[in-house]
Amino acid sequence: MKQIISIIAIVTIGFVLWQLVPIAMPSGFGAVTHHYVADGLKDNGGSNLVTSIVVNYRGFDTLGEVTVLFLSVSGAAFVLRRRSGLEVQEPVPASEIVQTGARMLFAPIVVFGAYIFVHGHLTPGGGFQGGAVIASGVLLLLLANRDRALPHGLLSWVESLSGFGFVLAGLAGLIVAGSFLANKGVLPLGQWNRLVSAGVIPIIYILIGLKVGSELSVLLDVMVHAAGDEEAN
Amino acid sequence: MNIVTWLNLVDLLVCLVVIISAIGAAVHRNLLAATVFAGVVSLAISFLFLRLAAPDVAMTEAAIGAGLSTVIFLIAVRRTEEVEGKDQ
Amino acid sequence: MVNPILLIGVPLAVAFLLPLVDMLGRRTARAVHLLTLAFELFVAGEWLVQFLHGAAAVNIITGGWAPPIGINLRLGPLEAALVCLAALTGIGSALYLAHHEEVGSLRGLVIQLLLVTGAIGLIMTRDVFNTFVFLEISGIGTYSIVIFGKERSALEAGFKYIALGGAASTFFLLGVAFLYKITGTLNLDDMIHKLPMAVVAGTGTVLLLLMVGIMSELKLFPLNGPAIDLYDGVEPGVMALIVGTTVNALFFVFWKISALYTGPAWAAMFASVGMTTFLVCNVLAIRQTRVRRMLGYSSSAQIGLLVFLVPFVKSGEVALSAIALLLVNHTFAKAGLLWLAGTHGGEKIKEWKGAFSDSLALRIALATFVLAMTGLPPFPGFWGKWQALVGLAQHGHGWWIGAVLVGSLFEFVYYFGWLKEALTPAETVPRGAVGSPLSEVFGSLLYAGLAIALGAKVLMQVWGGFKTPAIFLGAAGFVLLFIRALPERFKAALTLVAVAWVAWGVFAGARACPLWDIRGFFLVMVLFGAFVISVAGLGIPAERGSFWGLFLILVGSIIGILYSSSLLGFFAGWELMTWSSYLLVSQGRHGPKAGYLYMLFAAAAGLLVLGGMMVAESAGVTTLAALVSLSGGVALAAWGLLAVGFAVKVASWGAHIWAPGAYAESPDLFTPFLSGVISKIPIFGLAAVVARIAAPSVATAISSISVAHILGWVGGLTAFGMTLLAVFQEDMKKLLAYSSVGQVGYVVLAMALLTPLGWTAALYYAVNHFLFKGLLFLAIAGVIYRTGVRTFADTGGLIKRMPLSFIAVLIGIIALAGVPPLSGFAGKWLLYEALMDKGWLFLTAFMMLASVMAFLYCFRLIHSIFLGQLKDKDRNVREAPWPLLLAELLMVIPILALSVRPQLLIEPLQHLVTGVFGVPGVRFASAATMTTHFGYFNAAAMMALVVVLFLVLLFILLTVGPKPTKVKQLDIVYAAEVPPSPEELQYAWAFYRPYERAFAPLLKARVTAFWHGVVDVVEGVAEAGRRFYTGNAQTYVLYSVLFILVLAAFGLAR
Amino acid sequence: MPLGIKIAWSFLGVLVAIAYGLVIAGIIRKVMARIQGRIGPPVWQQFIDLGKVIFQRTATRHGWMFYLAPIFRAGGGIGLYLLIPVVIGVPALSNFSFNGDLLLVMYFIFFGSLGMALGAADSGHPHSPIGISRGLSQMTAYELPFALAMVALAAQVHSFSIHDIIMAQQGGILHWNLFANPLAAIAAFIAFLGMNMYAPFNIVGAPQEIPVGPPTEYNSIFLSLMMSGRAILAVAKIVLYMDLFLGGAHSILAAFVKTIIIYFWSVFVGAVFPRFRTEQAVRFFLGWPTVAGIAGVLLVLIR
Amino acid sequence: MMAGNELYVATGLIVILIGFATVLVKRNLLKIVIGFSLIDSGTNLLIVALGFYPGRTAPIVNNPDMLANRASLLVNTAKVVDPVPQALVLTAIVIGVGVTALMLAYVVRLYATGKTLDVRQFGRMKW
Repeated sequence: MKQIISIIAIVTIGFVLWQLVPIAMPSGFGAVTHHYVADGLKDNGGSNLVTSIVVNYRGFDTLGEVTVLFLSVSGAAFVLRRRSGLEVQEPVPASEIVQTGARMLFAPIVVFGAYIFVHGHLTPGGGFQGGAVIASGVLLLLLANRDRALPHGLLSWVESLSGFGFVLAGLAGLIVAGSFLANKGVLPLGQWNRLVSAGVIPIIYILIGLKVGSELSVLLDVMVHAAGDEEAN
Repeated sequence: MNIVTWLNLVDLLVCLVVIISAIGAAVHRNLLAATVFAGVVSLAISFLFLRLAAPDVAMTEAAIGAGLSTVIFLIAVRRTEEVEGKDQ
Repeated sequence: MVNPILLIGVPLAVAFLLPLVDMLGRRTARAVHLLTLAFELFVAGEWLVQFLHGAAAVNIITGGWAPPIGINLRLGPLEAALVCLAALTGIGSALYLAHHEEVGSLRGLVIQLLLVTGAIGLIMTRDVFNTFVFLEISGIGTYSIVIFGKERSALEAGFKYIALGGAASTFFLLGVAFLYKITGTLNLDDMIHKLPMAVVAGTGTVLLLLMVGIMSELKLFPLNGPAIDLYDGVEPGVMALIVGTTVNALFFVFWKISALYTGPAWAAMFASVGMTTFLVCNVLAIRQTRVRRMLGYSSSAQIGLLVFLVPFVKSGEVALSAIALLLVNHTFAKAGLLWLAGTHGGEKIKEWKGAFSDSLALRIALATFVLAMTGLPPFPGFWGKWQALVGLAQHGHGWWIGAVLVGSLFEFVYYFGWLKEALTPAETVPRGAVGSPLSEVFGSLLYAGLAIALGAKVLMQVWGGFKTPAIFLGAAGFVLLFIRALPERFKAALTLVAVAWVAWGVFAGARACPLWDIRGFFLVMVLFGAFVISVAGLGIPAERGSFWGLFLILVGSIIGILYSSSLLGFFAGWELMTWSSYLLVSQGRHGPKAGYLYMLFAAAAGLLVLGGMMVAESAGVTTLAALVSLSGGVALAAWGLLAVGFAVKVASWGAHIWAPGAYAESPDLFTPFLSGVISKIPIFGLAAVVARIAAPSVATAISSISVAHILGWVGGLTAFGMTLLAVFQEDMKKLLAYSSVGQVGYVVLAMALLTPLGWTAALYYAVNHFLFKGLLFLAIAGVIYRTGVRTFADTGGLIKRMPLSFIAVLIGIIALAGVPPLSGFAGKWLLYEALMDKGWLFLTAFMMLASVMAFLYCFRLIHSIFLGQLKDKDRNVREAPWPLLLAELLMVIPILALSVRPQLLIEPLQHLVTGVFGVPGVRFASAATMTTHFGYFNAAAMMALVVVLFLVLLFILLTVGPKPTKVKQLDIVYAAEVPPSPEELQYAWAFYRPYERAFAPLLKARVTAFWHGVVDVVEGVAEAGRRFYTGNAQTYVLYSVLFILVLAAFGLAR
Repeated sequence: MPLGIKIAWSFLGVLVAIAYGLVIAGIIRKVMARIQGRIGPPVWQQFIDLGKVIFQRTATRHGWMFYLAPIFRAGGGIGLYLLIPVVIGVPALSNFSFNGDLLLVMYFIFFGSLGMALGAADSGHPHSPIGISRGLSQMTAYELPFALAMVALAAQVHSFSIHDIIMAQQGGILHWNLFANPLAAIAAFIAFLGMNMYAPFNIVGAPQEIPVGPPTEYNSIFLSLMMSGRAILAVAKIVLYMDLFLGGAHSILAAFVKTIIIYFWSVFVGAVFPRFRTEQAVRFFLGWPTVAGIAGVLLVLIR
Repeated sequence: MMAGNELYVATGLIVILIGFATVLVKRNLLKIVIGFSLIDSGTNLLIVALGFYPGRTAPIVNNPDMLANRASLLVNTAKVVDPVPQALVLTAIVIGVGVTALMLAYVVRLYATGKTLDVRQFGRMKW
């Protein structure tokens, strides 16, 4: 009965939402968007406009987003903490090939992830994507070596300091340019399409990458080990 | 038929893949399979993101939506049940 | 000033660093956490002070870009206040949770801090998508922290909450994205500006999605299922944190975003959804047996009320401060209650018996929060509700006011039901704060203190400063509440001094205020009554330490009523009187149960009075004096509501069922005041409030009938019905209770005459009743104090042991019966003359019957206690303590004076009545003979006649015939048998059995059955209604979808 | 008229009224006996009884409240008598009636009963309170028709003054309230039966079952005062009825005739009907007599 | 041929609806989470499609002259798609994975306490 109502409700709401399709049709840019597109390069010196928006114009969102990730990882760890009645998973030893392969692949993967977020202001990709790539390296390690813990101390330091660094970068903007997370006026914007350009954007994006990478790694670790491995504290 | 039309056809096809996989994810009783279907949805969508001139989003969706998310799902499935109960 | 961005930046940085800080030790981490919150409080508080001194709100830009290019935040007075609240609650909860190992862990600390930060972000941000981000922070923070609680319950509740939250954030995100598409901006202010010009087909749907997203976060009906589970399942300290941070912030988000919603359709939607939530949740809360679940429903209801008010505030009809006060009030009280609930640990309401009986501060805090939650003064919610209702009234939203009042009544039902349990002494060792460290209860005490301080501040704006008698006595009482070490008799002496001091001040300044206007008249009665009670308190120690403090507060509140010239001041005093007397009633042995019933009816009376005042406000009337300007339907409605309200408060027939319990079970020391003084305040209300409105007439099928006449019959029925019931009581206090209510019925009847003579009769009768009923209750208090029993079957023959008490009762009942030569007859005489003068013939005869019936219980009272056979167990009973006798003497003297010279009272009344009607009530044919149109009466001559007859006959008795020998107690004519023991000889039980049989048809408890029926219906509705919350996560998500569809069906999706 | 002379006249009036009351009580006993086929006591038997109790050799008492019953009983009767004008136009026989109106009189009727109840209850004898319980119950019951009748009369005359009521009845027998408002009169006269506690409403004293109800423990001078009080109370009530319904009296002779008529009304009823139990009495008075009283008031309202 | 982005918008909507259907109809906790994941994906697709302009390129400036030349910058506004929805979705994806992870953690815990994934077994708190 409830399921029938549900289906009917979903179909009905489908019709309601269908009204929105015309709104979704292409229309001109608004003034704000126009500014982003027209002046994004001038403002921030990075060629990737999305990055400009994510890190500078709407950098505050991104700070929040990093917080969300931090919070949800903390939350998941909290939910899956010790004494939560979960069975400890028996470690299934991975095969020698996987273990060796994992160890060999880990470093290149991390380097690749770092590459992605270092170039975030120039090319597609950035902190999130790079962070995710790093996390996939960690996943590989986890798959290979379930019984051996990750370098928690290191992860913890990276996790904390990168987030703190993000806030510090914001505060630097506040102190130097009078506005939290400001870019213009804090560091020189540099030349177009250079690695070292776009002011603080690459720095922040690197921090984001580290933050996301470490967070996702911890998340994977938490999910895999759950009760077997207590939250850092 | 020019290239644009072809690409449009591909888009249509991918969209169909998205929808079918989504239905698969919704109905398949094997939770591992359903998870994989969900991953396919994400992957196909990340392709669509590319077509929507959103490489950044595409990368993110591929890495996080299709990759990481799926992995977490798989871990969760492994830690619980792999098959949906009969009356569920 | 500190840059407000740091309000978010600093806690974020600290949260990120906390895992590193924790390596230095958990204590350090906790300290850093607390320091951060203190920093927030300091910064926001500093800004708040600036804003209150008129500083403009500040805009904070981020990324170096002014809005709408960049994201901006705003800190204004509202924001600063909310941030302060969030920080304060954060501190309170942090201290509380520090005692709960797990949530006090590192992760717990991080999540707590981020919850506060998320809320601050929600409060300050002016960007729609940024709002979404902070919504997610708050949401995830909540999802994470709620896991702390009872394992499975918290898990279940948390999952449901995530599920609904997931749906909600999808709706919200879709709404934001489409709004961006429509307006081309994400900045809220920009969007508000651009949206009206950019409306396209489907905009309504987009707005609807956004709104449903917010509404389900706000836990409005029907989307509040998971939230209520959360309250139930999650550690209450955590919920307190969420209430103080997220809930407030979400409401503020709603407030900000609602600027996008223009037009009457949306306003109607907000109002309807809010009010539905308020009503439904309050009704459903009634049937809850679990404390925190009940609190959950209450929270939903309160937020519903706030949401309801938003469109009216937007339209300028209701003052913004109304919402602010209500929100602050809710935060204080709800967070405080949750902390207390956690400290106490009782999950079921039943487990709260004797709660915190070892901690005065916590008990005061609990009472404060319950009073604040139910919108009683002086707490902020009261003023907020008043402002809200005034705004609604002035713009013709009468039905909405009615709905608010009905919903509020339900609040009283469940909150005071809970308080009743808490006030009931526990049979076993009570649970409570045994050894709870100060830091755990710090938050509750802080919030209780803030609620009191804030409330008192507003009250003093309304009533005046410490120099006014009302505030002075209230403050003195409040101080006295906390003094535990002093003996009760000493506290009584302090009370005596305080009352005497105020009385001296009042009467010394009497030249300034005409004492013999209606206020002065009641003022004398109140102060005299309070004085007598304090004297009696020197003899009988109060049983509870809070007696005298509450008593002073009560007296202060009554004086506040009398002094008030505005409707608000009057009503504030009225409600203060309600709760302080309620708490005093609850101090009796079975007081909490009786007090609960008392409170319910008093609350209903208060809401009726409030409704009547709102009708007056709707006509622009704000002072008592301006009530005369009312006319037509407004006058009828105001008159009716106020009169019914006052009639309920005097326990008129139909609403009388609260009275016997409240009178009988209240502390013996308090009952004289309850019966003597408090029952007169509604009479003051009739005189000073209702009577100012020209009594309108109601057209009926036959002829139009004055509403005053109806009120007169209510009074008459009360007088008759209560007298009849009093006759059959087996409990001396219950007998006097029914008698009291009946006697006040006469007063109501006489007031309703609205003639000079009628008022003379009413006020004379009121004073007389105050004197003799106070006297009787005092004397009975002495008897109970000495014998320890209250039922007639357990006493008898006490005249031999307590002759002075006997004389007091004798004088009391003769005055009560209205038999010449004592003062009571003048009251009866005036009443009948007035009734006949008005032409209410049937009522005259009816009242004559009722008066004669009073003889039955009068005799019963004195006989069963003092006459007949002295019981063996009472052979060593001593006379009542001398202070009590002194108090009785203080009452006896005026009675005797009035018996000889009723003019002592009548003459001032002549002035008073002339002041009101322009003509005096009676005339004096000679110095001693009163005349009316109908008759005449010379009290002095009559007294002389009686005294002479008495002396002559006594002389005959003593001189004629043989000298009588005194015989022993059992030496009676007993058919030549040896009489059995005194216990068997005393004819005291079921004294009027034949009479009872004769009146059997009238005595069926119809009224009680009626109220039981009402209760059954309400509980039935609540019981059926709460099935709506099936407990299934999917159902709740389905509700959110259906909610959109329903609203779309109402045409909002355009 | 100087107060001293007035007091003297009143004192004389009281003595006469007591004697008259005792005589008619004797008459009623005689008549009742004859109706029941007995010879019955002599008419002056009441005087013999009174003398007997006064000169009893021993007297006993209980507590000090015990004294109150006779005083209140006699005081109530005398006071009531003193507040009612016996013969209009003769100041000496209008007593102290200018100090209070009908309302005062109505309340003074209770004065004696209540006082006696208080004193009697002090004796500790269970029969006293039982009798009081019955008496008070009955008192409230007849009060309703009585009050209705009084209200009707007062409304009719627009005064509670007994003088005004008498004056309004002058000018012929049809102006008597007995005929001017027969419904109120019916109510009042039925109430009268209960008020005097004559048969069939005499369960209070309840001869045969309980020795003598409230006065059970009394003897000697106590009892004699009570008997006197009872006698004058009866007379006072009859005089009141005469004033209210039979147009008062302009001479002592008229007063004598009219009071005898009223008295025999109650004797006649008492001889015909069996005694009511308390609850029956209560129900009875709240039934048709009340309806009659209401109708009497309506009659006034319609006029 | 459709010239706009209806296809993507429609696909996004349908995925959202399928996700909702899963959440409402399926009783398996994991399936419900999968449903939410589908809703997220659909929403993201929908939002990116909102900012799509057929025929335009990704919002990346690939001509250095633009810095100097205001006019060509303005031309650029007609060449690239709207970057804002992309930025929003970037954020939304990360938030989505966070929420999903938390939900899964809940599911794992619920399973540990109840040894079942049937959502009906977790409705003991009600009314």
